[in-house]
This record gives sequence, C-alpha cells and structure tokens, in this order.
Amino acid sequence: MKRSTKFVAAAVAALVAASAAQAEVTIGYLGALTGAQADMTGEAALHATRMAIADFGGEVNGEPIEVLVADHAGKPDLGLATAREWVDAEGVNLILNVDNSAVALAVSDLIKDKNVTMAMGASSSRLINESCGPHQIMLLLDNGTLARAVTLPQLEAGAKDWYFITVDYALGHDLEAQATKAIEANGGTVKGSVVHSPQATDFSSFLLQAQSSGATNIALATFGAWQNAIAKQAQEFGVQQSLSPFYLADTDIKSAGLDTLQNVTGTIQFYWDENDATRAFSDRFREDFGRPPTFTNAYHYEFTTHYLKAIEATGGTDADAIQAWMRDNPMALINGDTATIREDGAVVRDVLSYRTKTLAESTGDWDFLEITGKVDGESIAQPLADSACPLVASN
Amino acid sequence: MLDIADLDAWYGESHVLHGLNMQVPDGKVVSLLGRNGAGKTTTMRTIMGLMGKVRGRLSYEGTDLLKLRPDQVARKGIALCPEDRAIFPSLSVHENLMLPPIIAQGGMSVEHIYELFPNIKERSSSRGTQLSGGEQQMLAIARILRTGAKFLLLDEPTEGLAPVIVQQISRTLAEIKEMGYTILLVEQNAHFVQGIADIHYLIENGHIVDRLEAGEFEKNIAKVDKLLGL
Amino acid sequence: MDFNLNLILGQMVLGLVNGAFYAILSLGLSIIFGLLGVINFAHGVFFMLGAFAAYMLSEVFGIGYWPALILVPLMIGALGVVVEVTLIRSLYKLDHLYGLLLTLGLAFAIEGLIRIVFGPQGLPYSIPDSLRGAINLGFMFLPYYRAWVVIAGIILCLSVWLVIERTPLGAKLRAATDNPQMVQAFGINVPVMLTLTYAAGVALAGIGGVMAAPIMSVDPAMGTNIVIVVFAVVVIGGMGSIFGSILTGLALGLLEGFTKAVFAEASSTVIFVVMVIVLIARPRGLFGKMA
Amino acid sequence: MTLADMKQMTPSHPMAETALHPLGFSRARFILFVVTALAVVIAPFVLYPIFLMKIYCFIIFAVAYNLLLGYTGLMSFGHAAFWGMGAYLTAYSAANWGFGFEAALLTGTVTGAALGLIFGLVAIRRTGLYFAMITLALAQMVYFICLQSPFTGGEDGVQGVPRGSLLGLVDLNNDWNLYWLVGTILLGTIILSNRVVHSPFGQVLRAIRNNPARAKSLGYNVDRYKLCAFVMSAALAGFAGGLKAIIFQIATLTDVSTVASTEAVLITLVGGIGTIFGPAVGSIIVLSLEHYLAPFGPWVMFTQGVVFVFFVLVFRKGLLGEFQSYFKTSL
Repeated sequence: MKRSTKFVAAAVAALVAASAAQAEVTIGYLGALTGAQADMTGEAALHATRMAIADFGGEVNGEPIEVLVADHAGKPDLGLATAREWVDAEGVNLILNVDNSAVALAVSDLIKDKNVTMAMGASSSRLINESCGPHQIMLLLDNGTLARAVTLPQLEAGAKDWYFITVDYALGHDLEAQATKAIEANGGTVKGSVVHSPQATDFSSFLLQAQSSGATNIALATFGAWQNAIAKQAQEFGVQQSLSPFYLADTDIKSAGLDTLQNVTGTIQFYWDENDATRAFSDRFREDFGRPPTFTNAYHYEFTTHYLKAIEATGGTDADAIQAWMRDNPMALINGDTATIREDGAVVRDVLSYRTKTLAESTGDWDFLEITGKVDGESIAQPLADSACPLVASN
Repeated sequence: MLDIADLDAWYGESHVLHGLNMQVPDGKVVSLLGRNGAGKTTTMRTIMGLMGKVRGRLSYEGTDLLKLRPDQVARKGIALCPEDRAIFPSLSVHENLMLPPIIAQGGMSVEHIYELFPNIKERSSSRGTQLSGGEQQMLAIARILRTGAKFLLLDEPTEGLAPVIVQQISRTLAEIKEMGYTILLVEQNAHFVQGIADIHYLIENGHIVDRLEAGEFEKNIAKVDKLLGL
Repeated sequence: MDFNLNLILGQMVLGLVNGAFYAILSLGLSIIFGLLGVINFAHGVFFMLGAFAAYMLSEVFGIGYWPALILVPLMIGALGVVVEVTLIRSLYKLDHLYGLLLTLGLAFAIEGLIRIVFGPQGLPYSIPDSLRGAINLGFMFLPYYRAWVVIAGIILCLSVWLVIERTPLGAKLRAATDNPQMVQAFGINVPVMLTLTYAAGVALAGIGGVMAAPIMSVDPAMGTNIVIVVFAVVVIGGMGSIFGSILTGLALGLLEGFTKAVFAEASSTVIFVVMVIVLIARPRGLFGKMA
Repeated sequence: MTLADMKQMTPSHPMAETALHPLGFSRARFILFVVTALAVVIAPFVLYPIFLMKIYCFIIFAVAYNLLLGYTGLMSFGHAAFWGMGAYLTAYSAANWGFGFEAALLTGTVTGAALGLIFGLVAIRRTGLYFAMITLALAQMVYFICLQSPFTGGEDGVQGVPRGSLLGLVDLNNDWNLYWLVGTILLGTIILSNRVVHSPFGQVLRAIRNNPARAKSLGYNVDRYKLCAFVMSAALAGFAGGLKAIIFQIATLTDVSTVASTEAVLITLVGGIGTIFGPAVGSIIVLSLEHYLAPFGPWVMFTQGVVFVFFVLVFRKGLLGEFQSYFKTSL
C-alpha cells in the first residue's frame, strides 16, 4: 500500500513538474516500476536519483532540475512511445535508467541525432557495439564483461558443464550468447538451455530439464522475481547443481531467502557493506527508503551526480559537450573509487567478487555477501580494439 | 378458489391475454378449451408467475399471485404439469419424480405413486427422456402429486398420445379428483374433458367467450366444436 | 531434441500438476456456464484472489495453509454471492455476450485493484511444513506438495462431480441447467440457486488459488495467465460438460508436460492446436452435448 | 433482449435521405464528419501529434471491429491477432525486406485478411459465446506462435522500422507529413465504413444479424457473407496495426496480446455498437484514459474495468447509441 501511494505521489509530482515552466534540466526516469526487476531498481533507484539531485543542491546553473517518471513495464513499444513524447514534447535532456535492453535499443535508435543523453541500466552488448551512440552510457557491466566475470572463475574451479535458464528478453539471449562464448572458449560445454517467458511463475519443468541435462552449473540468465522463484523451486525439487546468477541483488536474496542462495559466488558493482563510505551512504539511503541501496540504486546516484557536474562545468545542456566532459573526467564512486566512461559508452570500473554467506555466517537482515576481492575493471572490459562501435576512434 | 379478473398478459411485444375472467372453485375440475394460440398455455403460465408483463387481478385463496415469483406461487400449493411435460433429460426417472420439493403435508407417498403408475417404478433408473410419451406424461403428473400441492394445472395432458393411454390418464384424473384436488385442465380434446370437468371455459383470442356448467356441455357441443375448429 | 524417458515421465507428472489446476478451474467455469449461461471471464481473478486471501490470512492473522483451504473458499464464495446479486443478475435477460463483457470488466477492475493495493510483484507463500520435502520417484524428485496438489485436485473434482451426478442437490442443479423456469415453477428458488452456483463455482477457483499459492508466486496476473488456457480447455472439453472439463483439464496438462519434454517450444501452443483440431473434427467439443 | 434486438431498435435510414448529402452520409452523420475533419485539422496544434496518430489507428481498428460486431452481430475476441500480425508483417517487411511504406502496409493488410480467412473458416459457423471463445483461443495461439517465432524478435519486437516515404515523394520521417497522411486515411476510412454499411452488401449483413434464418430462407449464403465480413474486418484491422507499427517504428507482442482484443471491444462498447462514429468517440475516451492515467500504473486497468462494467450495466448502447436513441437519428 505504502509503495503505491508513494508511486502515485511521485507521479503527481512528475505531472506538476511537467506543467511547470520549462526547466533548464529535465531528467526522464524511464524504468521498470512494475515487474521482475522493480524491487531491485524501480522506485529505489528513483530515490537514489533524487538523493543525488538534492545533494547537488536541487538546481544546476541556477535552474531547477525536474524529474519525469514513467514505467516502461519491460515493453519496448511503451518505452519508445514515452521516450518519444519526452523528447518531442517535454524537452527531456537525460533519459535515465532504461533498465531493459529491448527498450534501450529502441530508444537508442530514437535519440541518435537528437540532443538527448541516455544513461541506461541495460546491458545488451550491442548497445556498446553496433548500436552504440554518441550520447549513450551503459551503467551496468555489458553482458560480455559480466558473463566473463561470472563464468571464468567457476570454469577455473572445474565447473565445466552448463545449462541455461534464460529470460526471453534481449538481455537474456545476449547474456546466454556471451556466456556461451566464454564457456566454450575456456574448455567448458553448454549442455542445453531453455527460455522462460516473462509471464512464467512456475519453473519446475525448466529445472527438471536442467537436472536431467547432466550439467554441473545452472546459469540464470534472468533476474529479479524470476530468479527468486527459480532458486526457491530448485530447493524444493532437490536440485543438486550450483546456481550461477548473473544479477543477484540484495533485494533478491532478501526475497528468496538466504537459505536458498547460500555459497553462491559472483561479481557485483556495489555492496552496501563494503567500506565506511558505502555504509555512510547506505545509512542515509536507508533512513528514507527503508532498506540499503542495491548496486543499481548506487550507480544512479553516482551517475546523476556526474551528469549534473558536467552540466555545471559545460554551462549548458548540449549533449555533445556533456558527453565529452563526462568522458574526460573520472566519475566518482560511492566507495571512493573512480570510473571512466569510454567512447563506446561503457563505464569501466572495478567490480567486487563475492560469495553469499551461509545462514550461520549472516548476522542479520541485510548481511548477505562476503566480499572476497576486487576485479580490475580494465581486465574484464571488452577491449576497445574489439569494439564494433563506429564511434571508437580506432575503427 | 382461484379468481382471475381482467387479466392481460404479453409475450415480449405481443399481447396475448385480453381481459381474461375466470374462477376455479376449490375441489372442482375446470377445463379451459380453445384452439392453438387462444391463450390457454399463457393463462397457465401467468398463474404460475412465468410471464414477464402482466396486468389485472389474479388471486388464490385471497393472495395476490401477480406479486409472487414462480417458486412462491408453487409454495402456495399450485403445481404445473406443462404441455411439453418438461421431463428433465439429465435426470433419471426417479430423480425427475423426486425433484419437486414437498411444499405441504398430504402429498402422495412414493409407494402410492408407484401403485398408480407401475411403469414409472419399473423404469426408475432410466433417463427421463427415454420414456415413451405416455410414460412421460404419467411421470409429469406423478411428480406434482408427491409435493402436497392441492391445485394442479394440467396443460393438454392427452396431446399426441394413443387412445389407450388417454383412457389411462382419464382414469387417473378421475382418481385424483376423488382425492379432492382442484384441477385446471387445459385441453383441445372436448371429448376428454367432458366426463371429468365440472365447469368448462371456452377461450378465444385471449379472453373467455363462454362458461358452461358440466350439465350444459352436451347441448352446446356444436359451439364447442366450432370454437375448437373441428 | 533427445527422447529421455525419465524426463518425459517427469514432465508429465508436472503437467498433471497444471492439469489439476486446469480441471479445478474449468469445472467451476462449466458449472457456472451450464446454469447461468455466463462465461465467467472473472474466473481467473477469483483464482488469484484465492491466493491473495491465503496470503493475507497468513500475513495478517497468522492463519496457515490448512485452515485457509477451508476459509478462503468461503470468503471467495461470499464475494461471488455479492457479485452475482449486484452485477450479474441484472444481465440474465440480455444476450449472454453481455455477461461475458461484464465479467471481463470485473476481472480488469479487480486485478487493477489488487495491483494498486499489493503492487505488481509476486508475494511469497510458503509450502505448509507438513508437506515439505520430496519423494524420489526414480525418474524425478517429486516435492510432496506437488503430489498433494495432484491428488487433492483430482479428489476435489471427482467429489464435485459425484455431488452433481449422484445427489438430490445435484439433480436440482442439472434440472435447472435443463429448464430453469420449470424448476422454479416447482417451488425451487432458482434465483438463489443461481447465486449459490456462481458462488460455488468461484469458490472452487478460490480453492485452486490457495493450492497454487505455494507453487506460483502470489501475483496479480496469475489468474489471467492461466484462465485463457482454461478457456481453451473448456472449448475442447465441450462447454458446460462437467465430466468433460475434468478429464480434458487433466489430459491437457499431461499433454503439455509431454510436449515440454519432447518439443519445449510448442508446449504453450499445443493446447490451442488441439483446440483447433477438435473444433474442426468435432465442433461441439469432446464431451459437449449441444452444438 | 439480444444484441441484435438492441440494434434493431436503432432507427434505420432510408437510402433516399443519404443520397441527399455529400460523401454518402446522412445529414446528422455529415455534420459529425465535418466536426471530425475539423478536429483532425486543429488537434495537432494543441495535442501531441504522435498520440493523436495512435488514437487514429485505434479508431480504424475499432471501425474494423465494429463492422463485424455492430453490423454483422459477431463478437470476436481475437482481433489482436489481425492487428498484431498486421503490425508485425508491416514492420518486418519494411525493416528487413526493404519494402516501402505502401508495400509494407499492403503486406500487413494482406496478412490480416489471410489470417482472418483462416480464423473465419474455423469459427464462422458458430455464433454468440462460442464464436467469442473460439476467436479468443485462436488469437492466443497466434500470440504463442509469435512469442516463439524468431521473426517477431520475441519480447524485443521488430525494432527500427523505417517510415519511408509516401509514393517516394513525401518524407514520412517528418511527423507532420505523417500526421496529415494518417489523418486523411482516418477520414477516408470513416467514409468507406459508411459506404460499406449502406451498400447492398451491408444491407445483407444487417439482415443476417437481425434474423439469420430469414436471410437464409431468402437465398443468401449466410456463412459466406459472414466470412466475407470477417475477412474484411480482419484486413482493416491488419491495416490499422501496420499503420501503428510505421508510426511508432516498432511492432511488439503487446499488439498481438489479448489486451489489444479487449481494447477493441471496450472502445466499441463505449462508443456505441453499430454506429459509424462510435469507434472515434470510444477511442478518444479509452485512449485518453490510458494516456493520462498511465503515470498512475495499475489505475489504468482498474479504471478500464470499471468503465466496462459501468457501460454494460447502464450504458449498453454506448455514448453514441444513447445519443442516437435520444435524437432518433443514426450516428
């Protein structure tokens, strides 16, 4: 109940904002406010965005910063139509979140020659290759990078046979393809895969398929609520294979229960309990939002801040100038590190490797991960030389 | 006593009963004679509360029936045996017999019914619609005798039946009459009603054109035949 | 595509779980359609409400699965009474299509309301402790809870069928399906019967919802997702046929499971393909009486 | 009362009267048409043109639907299949085969018609609820096939659809050019639908709707007429879906899902079953509701449901249907 009232309030605010005098900077937050990933990102990342604006002083160059909010609901047609209206009629400067690869691809086409920036939580590797854009930034690790980061350590540890449960989204297909490439290049085999529809709630038949495939690892090229359901049902059906999630947020572990996801290893861009700086930020976030920030929430704060700095520095909203400034200056991260934005739009940052704690190790409600190390961002990123992005200078 | 006064009734847009007047005294058998489409069945349906649009007066034992739903009319002790017999095809003969709820004391026991209609007993586990026409008619009458209703509306019980069956039904009606039931008998078969009914109403175009006591029937038979189109 | 017998058997057992839900839902739909002549588009929503009711009972009152299995159908049935009396009743005299439109609108309104109140996310509902664990069937691990769903679902459907076919109450229902006017003329309060039948039909969906809650997550869309398949089941079985809907529901669940094992891509389409074949070969459905 | 009864109560219009007014409209309808045309001209200066074009596509879709429900008496729950597949094939042929605007749209239209023929052959002998259920299930089958087929792009849809140009002359990437084209198509569709309804063919359809047995006894091949109307409706729905795919440059599963079918039903119900201008009124209301409630998420669904229930219970004839009874003229 509380959640939806808040949502309505946010939407009303957005409407009022839209009807107010044209602001200097308008940020369109186009996210999945409903559906599988809403819990991890949705309103939480919107909150992080607002925190960044507030921390920045609520205005830039003496002008107010407005935020429009819309749900793309994972539907590219809906996302594209909203983005189009924002660009045509609302003069949006930044389209933020876009946490769905299909929506991001559609919007990418739309803004190609427009004075609009898109910072997206989508990870299809196409978006930093063939479909890269001059005003496009990928806030997540791209799928190729992520796939390598997750599979390589496990392949080294001897897990050679993989089975994929893949969400029928561009993200899922791309992730599976990238991971398959990585697995096969490193001596592993893919025993099979099955695609689940976004409407699926019962995964028992997929798990049965995975069980009988003889794979050692079940790779979850999916996320959010689906992943939680798979984890729970895997336990129910006595699935012995290791689950290998690619996107495992704190909220997922909370919702599926740590008991279903103990001793899972992977990598993550941000964890609230990493150091004092992250804990301080998380305390502030939690005070208003009721739970610590997930990694997607964190990068919304980090990027929004970076973007506003760019506007301030360039003194306007010219997307080319902003993009150039953002590339030329390091992006400050909450944990004290910095990240860089490349020509292809990829954000290169160090990532954390983790192991999920066991029930016995966990001290309390959000104590889920043990950070086991840090992976150098440059070492896992797709080399620019391999990029198919026409914007990369060497191409 | 059932008292009908100035009754009008409609099927959708078509006006079927035009100011119908008739009385059915307790314990009597009253026949309602008329051609197809004269309004006989509509009269029955109106009494039962099955017509949508109705105007006029219709009272039974002092109760205004027009205000009641069909099930409430039935609870007053009025039971209908319709022209099509309405044997339920999904029910066995036994289930058909047992379907109407007991609404008052004094209905016939099942044993008594089986005595009266031995065929029904024999075939009690068959589907209702597997019975012959005559057997279906027996069943349709039998099942309303069980309920304790005192006022029976019988709509053309002899229609389409062989003479031997008609005779059997005739005997049955005589027996029922003996037991003190009130009966409104709709017929086109003047011969059939002649021996049974105490009062005859002749209906044409939705209103009563004549009322004959049993004694007057014979000498007015030409008039009746003309009305029935014989 | 490899034909792994263990996999086929396993998928068919899981298919039977779905089949049980199909049977429970299409049974309720058939009863309602038979007597009321209404295709209850809101049926899926009552299924979903059953799951939410179980969730609420557990969250708010700490009432567990077993009592919910009794309480929820009563609650959903009561809601069914309200819906029939206030909305559906006024449409009996109209074209049956209006009943379909009304219940479709109702489904939208209720699902929308649930989304407004509970949000779009699936909510967790756990398996009762007494049914935790799984049995090794040799070809698969079958969680006790799923086995329970299959057995309980089949028993539930057969009991309903027996009540309808073998009891005086069932006789009244069948008679009223044949000829409601005549049944009413015998002194049976048919309007009340219609109300109670609708209530019973949706209560069945409610039980289905409780049974589904631990398997599917408790999710506002869960009813809509399943009900369209159930409509196809009803068309295949023959609209209004009680036994047909039970048998068809289970059989199509099995078929779906089998297809998942041998040609997974077609598993969501197979029921509709069967429907088209049945419609061409036998338009009234496998068990349908009327044309 | 059946649907057909209700429609019978709407006054019929002597051909003589219609002949007196331009474009084949009766007087009342001509006035409405002029109002519509003026609205099409003025609206883009006030409202967002893309949103207006979306409304126009849905009007055409609803006109197609209404042709079937309102004038033939068949309630389909499967029109999403025609609309969605029309969109897919238009989008696909434009994006991957290099078809121009006209050829792509024609592909979508033909797809709709072909699919309509298949649906029709399976379903046309059935009426009422059975017809509704069968079309619903067939459309669902199409949905699942689209979900699985690689050509639809699954959840991603067919993206990056080029708008092309009209006859190679007018660049449709310009929103204004596209707007005037779509507006013209809309007005043309309304004129056409009025013509069809009043053609001898339309008269036969209405005769069938009102009394199929009688039409049969008069020697009309009832099933063939119904099939013909069904295919026509499907073709127009496919056309509308294709047009939408061009405007938004994308075709997705949304178009082929049950939602699109129910939208057509809702629009027709709200506007008025069996009225020429009902689809326009219905689309404006239903789509505005959706558009302006969109920020409130699930309230859209809730409101649509309430509108549905409200219209079924108290406004069965739809807005124009009620006006029609009030003013005793056909709209």
